[in-house]
Amino acid sequence: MTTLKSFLRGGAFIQPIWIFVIALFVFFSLMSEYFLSLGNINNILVQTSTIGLLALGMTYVMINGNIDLSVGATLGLAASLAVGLQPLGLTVAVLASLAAGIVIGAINGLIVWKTGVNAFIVTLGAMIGVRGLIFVYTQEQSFYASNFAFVDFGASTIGPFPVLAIIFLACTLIMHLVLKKTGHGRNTFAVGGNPEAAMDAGIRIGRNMLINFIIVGFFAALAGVLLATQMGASTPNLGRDYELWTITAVVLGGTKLTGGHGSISGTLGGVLAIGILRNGMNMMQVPAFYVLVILGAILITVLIIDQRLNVPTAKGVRA
Amino acid sequence: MTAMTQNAEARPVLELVDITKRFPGVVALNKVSFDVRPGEVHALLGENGAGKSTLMKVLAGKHRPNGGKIILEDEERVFDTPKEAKRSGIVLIHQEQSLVPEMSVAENIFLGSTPRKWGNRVDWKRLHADSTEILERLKCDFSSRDLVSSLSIAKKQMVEIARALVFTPKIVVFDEPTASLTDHEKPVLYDVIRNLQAQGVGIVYISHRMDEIFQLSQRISVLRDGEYTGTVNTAETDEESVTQMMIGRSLELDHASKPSEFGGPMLEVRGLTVKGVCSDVSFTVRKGEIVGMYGLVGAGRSEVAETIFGLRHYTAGEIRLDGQVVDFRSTHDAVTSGIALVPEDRKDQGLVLGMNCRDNMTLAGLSTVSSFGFMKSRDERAVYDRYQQAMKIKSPSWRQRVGNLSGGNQQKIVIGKWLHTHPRLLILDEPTRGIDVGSKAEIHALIKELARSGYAVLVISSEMPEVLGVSNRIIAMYDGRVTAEFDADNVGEDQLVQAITGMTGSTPQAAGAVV
Amino acid sequence: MIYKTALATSVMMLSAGLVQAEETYRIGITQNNVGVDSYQTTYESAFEAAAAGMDNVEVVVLDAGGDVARQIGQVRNLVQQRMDAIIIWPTNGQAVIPAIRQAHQSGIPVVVTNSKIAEAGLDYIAAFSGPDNVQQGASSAEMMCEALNGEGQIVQIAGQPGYTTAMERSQGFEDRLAEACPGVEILETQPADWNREKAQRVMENFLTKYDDIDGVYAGDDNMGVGALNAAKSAGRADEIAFIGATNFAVGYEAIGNGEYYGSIYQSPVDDAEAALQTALDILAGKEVPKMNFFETPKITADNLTEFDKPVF
Amino acid sequence: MASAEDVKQGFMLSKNQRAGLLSFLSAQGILVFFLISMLAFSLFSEQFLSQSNIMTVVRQASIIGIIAVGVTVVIIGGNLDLSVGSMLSFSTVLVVDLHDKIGPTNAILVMFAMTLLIGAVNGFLIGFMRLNSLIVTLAMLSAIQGLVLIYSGGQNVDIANQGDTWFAFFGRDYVAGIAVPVLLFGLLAVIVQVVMSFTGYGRRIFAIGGNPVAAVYSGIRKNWCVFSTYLISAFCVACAALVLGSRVMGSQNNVGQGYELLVLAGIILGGTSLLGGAGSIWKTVIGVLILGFIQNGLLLMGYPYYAQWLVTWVIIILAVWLDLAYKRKHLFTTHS
Repeated sequence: MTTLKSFLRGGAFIQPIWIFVIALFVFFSLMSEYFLSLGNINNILVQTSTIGLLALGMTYVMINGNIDLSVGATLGLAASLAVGLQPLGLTVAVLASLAAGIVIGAINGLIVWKTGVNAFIVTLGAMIGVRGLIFVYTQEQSFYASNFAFVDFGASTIGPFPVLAIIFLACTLIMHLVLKKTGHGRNTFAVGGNPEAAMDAGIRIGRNMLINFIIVGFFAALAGVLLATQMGASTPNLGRDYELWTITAVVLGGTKLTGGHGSISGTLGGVLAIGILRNGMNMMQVPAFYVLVILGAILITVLIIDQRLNVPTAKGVRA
Repeated sequence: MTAMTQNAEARPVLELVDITKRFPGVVALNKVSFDVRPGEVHALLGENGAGKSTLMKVLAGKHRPNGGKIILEDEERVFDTPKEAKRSGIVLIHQEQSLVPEMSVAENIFLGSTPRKWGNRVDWKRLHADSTEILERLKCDFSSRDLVSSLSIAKKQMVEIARALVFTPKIVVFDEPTASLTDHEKPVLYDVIRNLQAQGVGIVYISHRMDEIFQLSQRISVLRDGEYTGTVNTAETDEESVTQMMIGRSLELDHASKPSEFGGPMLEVRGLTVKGVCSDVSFTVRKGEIVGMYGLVGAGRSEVAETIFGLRHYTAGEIRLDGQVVDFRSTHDAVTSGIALVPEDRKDQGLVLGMNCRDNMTLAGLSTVSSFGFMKSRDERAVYDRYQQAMKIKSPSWRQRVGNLSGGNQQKIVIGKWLHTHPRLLILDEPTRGIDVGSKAEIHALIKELARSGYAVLVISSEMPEVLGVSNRIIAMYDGRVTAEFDADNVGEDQLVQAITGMTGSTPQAAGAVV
Repeated sequence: MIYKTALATSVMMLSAGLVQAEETYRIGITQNNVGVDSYQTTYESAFEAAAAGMDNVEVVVLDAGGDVARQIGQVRNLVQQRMDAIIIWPTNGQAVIPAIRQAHQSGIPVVVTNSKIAEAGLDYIAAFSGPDNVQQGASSAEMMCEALNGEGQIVQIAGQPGYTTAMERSQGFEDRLAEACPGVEILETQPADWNREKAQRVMENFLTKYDDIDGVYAGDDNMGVGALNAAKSAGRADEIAFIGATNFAVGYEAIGNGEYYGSIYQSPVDDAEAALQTALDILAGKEVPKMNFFETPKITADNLTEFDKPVF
Repeated sequence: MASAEDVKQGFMLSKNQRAGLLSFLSAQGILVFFLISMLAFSLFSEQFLSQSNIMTVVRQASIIGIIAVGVTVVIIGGNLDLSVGSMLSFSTVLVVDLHDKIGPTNAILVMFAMTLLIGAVNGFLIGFMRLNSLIVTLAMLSAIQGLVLIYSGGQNVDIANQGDTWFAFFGRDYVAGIAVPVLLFGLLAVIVQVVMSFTGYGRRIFAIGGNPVAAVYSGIRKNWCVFSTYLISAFCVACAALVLGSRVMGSQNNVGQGYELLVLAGIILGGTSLLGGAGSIWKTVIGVLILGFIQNGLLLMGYPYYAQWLVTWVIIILAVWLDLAYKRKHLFTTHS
């Protein structure tokens, strides 16, 4: 029992969420004949790439002890710009939308850093406000990309693998390495784990948080651009509620809301778990209404399991 | 004690001249001067709030002074950040744990100055090699790859010290380094300090513990209310005169006598076992008696108290309160049955820092100051006034946020909170940790006074003078077990040390207690 | 409950597998946002009922929950499951085009239902089946003109911004009104996202802002009834003509009571059956026109009895 | 570097003469802001300050306000409740659907019971299981929305004879010239404010929000107290559902979607800290009203409805920032 617990708990070589991902994978493979195929796996990867990219940045911000609720709105703005600015040329449009993401990330980060206002509040404001910016820019309209090259990119493949999935996995790998291996990544843990100590050690915690907000803004914009290439269009409401699913995925992946703890590999597991669940339940024709209930129930269950596994570290006091 | 007198006349490596620091509405430091010679331990004393920590924060670059000079090796310096101070050789070892729990020992040691390779990548090989080298110098028995969250408090303290050695330090400031160490662990720290001394490092040592100061330091400087009151050579002074410098009056030492009339047993613990925490713990506290529980941090003392207080499940054994078997499911049950616990950690467990004095004071006994659920504010005020006067709590008003009070006054609020519930059993866990000598004596006197008036009192402490000074009987704990029980007035220090370090064959009673 | 559903589904799929031997058509549909209003829900059940009534059809019914990205994913999933035909109720008339194009390229015919997609996508669909929303807007404009005798000030409560149906109805209404009834002026237009409560709030604001409102055009009856509620509480319902679209049961009753001037009768059952039939016709190799509009007549107190009360 | 310090010193609000005014502004800052913005809008639109307009805005704000009263209690206790939007959908659909089936009285009773049951699930998971409230209520947001849809089968629900049911009282009637929703909002706000300020229960909630560990070590039954805050929150949602259902006499399944954010925005704007242990109901009332009047004022001035979102962005951050800046006596943080 204890060995099982420590096996499940120990991030030594496998995280609990991956056990869940594997279990889901096996379950759906048995339940649906269409589930286990290269095409479907590619589908899952492409479909999860949007939330996945958001979750990469979100993981950094959450390890920092912050949160970003504005990712969905930023994604929507980037998508609108990427399509709406295409008359100026594809490169301009894409660069401008990535820049918009970076700017919004920087604004959030600067406000959090300089004013000391809680990131939840800052980004809640941005979530509402950036959506307003989208409506101001688009005048409530959907935009359509006349250039099919844009769309073809979204649908293109390298070998048997869709480009979008490859981009997502490559970004995941890079973000994993940055978090594990670089000074910035390690400082991110230090800032979230003990900001006071990090500050004393000369780590510029404000700058560290700013960079991470810029990162999450960039990835939100990238996700927006890539989503736009899948649609060849953008809608002003794009990305609504995505922040909720992103946070859910990151938490499923074992990142703590209190900061100082988390990993990209766990986040990848969390994102895939949600993606596989959605895809598998589609395949099994579970009615959409039940999907919502099941997703909610699973999230709570994982939370309970996680807590049970971690009880010993909480000193066992009924506080 | 090792004579470093050859350095006594050496030029100071560091001089602070006329340092002034103002915070909005307060002058925290007023023209304070202070110097440290190489190879010297210079103790810095003062009551809480006297400005010691502020002075050290100015030195370490955390605060910028409003006036005065910092001269390091004959050169005037301005430190804008702690990192700059550190790079110049000034290191502050914090009172609070300033480690990042989810990172390895090595990463914590090199926090903010991790060796890098190209591309901002961490050079793990060098990081661990350098860390291991430092840990070896400190004779640490843990690996640089261990997670800090898995270490004991004492080991964490060693990591903090290891961090000081990353840059060849010229000045090391120890701020209450032994507050969370037990008597057993202190000698290791003392060795480290003497080692640093031998290398010519200047040490600033802040502590409330006179014994340590007289054991370690060559000179003593005293601050009072942000003012510098003087420096003396340790060899030429004694505790009483230093105390007088600190509080500006002679201290009413704790001459109150211990209680001597006991009633029947109030608390009887028999064979108490909590999985992974303690096993087969048995002891009794009688009415009117003060029982000291002595042991190392981690010996399970606080955990026993928490179990009695309904904070933990126990797997075997029995707790009787005034003869009745009790098994509390919550602290609420414990409180209504007449148990009070003054917890170990004042700020985290004892007080709601954002609340005012009065509200904290009545928090455990809200039902006594309300009718039909509504608070009777006049009664609340009366409760506050009563204990404020009885315990001489220094606070401008009941509206003052508790977080703004000094440690001693905070602790009195916590004690007042429990007295107000009129408990039958009062448990105090480290009641004087981090409290200045003046308040400490007052609290000791108060404890005795309470016992005399009939309370059964259990005092948990890792300070030997405290358990010897206040208790009638002493229960020694080691590794989750009671190893011995002593009459406090007839026990040798060596016996106590043996009992809490698990050395066998200490006393006949001990042999009997260990099953 | 969940377990049962899973079991039932697998049993269903198993039996479907057996029937597949005798030329079954497998048709996948991805809907816009079932559950957001009754029309879509009724559509879904009507669609399922219609399919269940035919023994050579097996359907996979999906719901995009209003999210464009999820709908695109669902189209891909349907392509992945090698459907014989895909029916899509677009969450957005433009954003779904690439997904439709992909289905088209993999040789699966796509039928767009209820809400049109943009010009650029028409090449990739086999057919559209649904109401003519521009025509509906125009009809509403004619009713408004009639109700106000060509003179007055009105407000418009539109559907969800960016949604094709909302835009087409608005456009049809505004164009026809300007043409047929220059004496009627639109004071202001605000969206209420097909939401009755929101429409009620929007109308309350209109009522405080404008002392003189003669008519309200709402993008559907759900919103129209919300506006009616607001006007009733303000005691101004009598002086205002309410005209909606997509006749709901509450709207039908309100017309009966004389509180509501008129609406457009649009049956989700017709809508669903037409879509399925169009898909089947295509699969059967019949010649099908690109645009298949089903009848959506005006409904007012005069011809109320000719229509059944909507079930939603 | 020295000059940077001087700049910071310049922002220090330490002058005695200014202190009195500033401490007033800090304590009542949000009220002052409220009055100023009212004044500003009234300059641009003559209808803004008309009695009927004010009544309309307050009535519209009352649904969000009623929920915000409950959520404020949860937040003071140191937790969050994001599930109120879905819960509102659930309760409204339930009461409207049951109205014709089992009569208004029974419908209301069942609806309150079911809503409190959901609140109890939240409270159990967060109070007794001690799970993180943000994630639990996020999961419940999704799960409850699913439950609504399963319950109604995705159909809108309606009350058939809107004219002759006393159920109309809650959303449509007036007592002494004041709309019932507004009265209900006011009544709940006053009662909860009194409970929070003057009872032992309120004191316990503040203590738990301020320092949960110390509260437990003081013998407070934290589990039960946290549990109870979610019942209060659910009760308020049920009251809001009563108003909403009665007002519309029908309901869509997603009627409460997004309410959780508006509620949070109002609470934050009012100045209740998300960290717990501080805050008040009347601040929340002001915060909610500000949001309502800004929306209304901007619309009256002819701006599109999304203009309010941009304004909300700015004022939420400004409000919290200035409050913080006052407390730490510096406009900006000093760390790098």
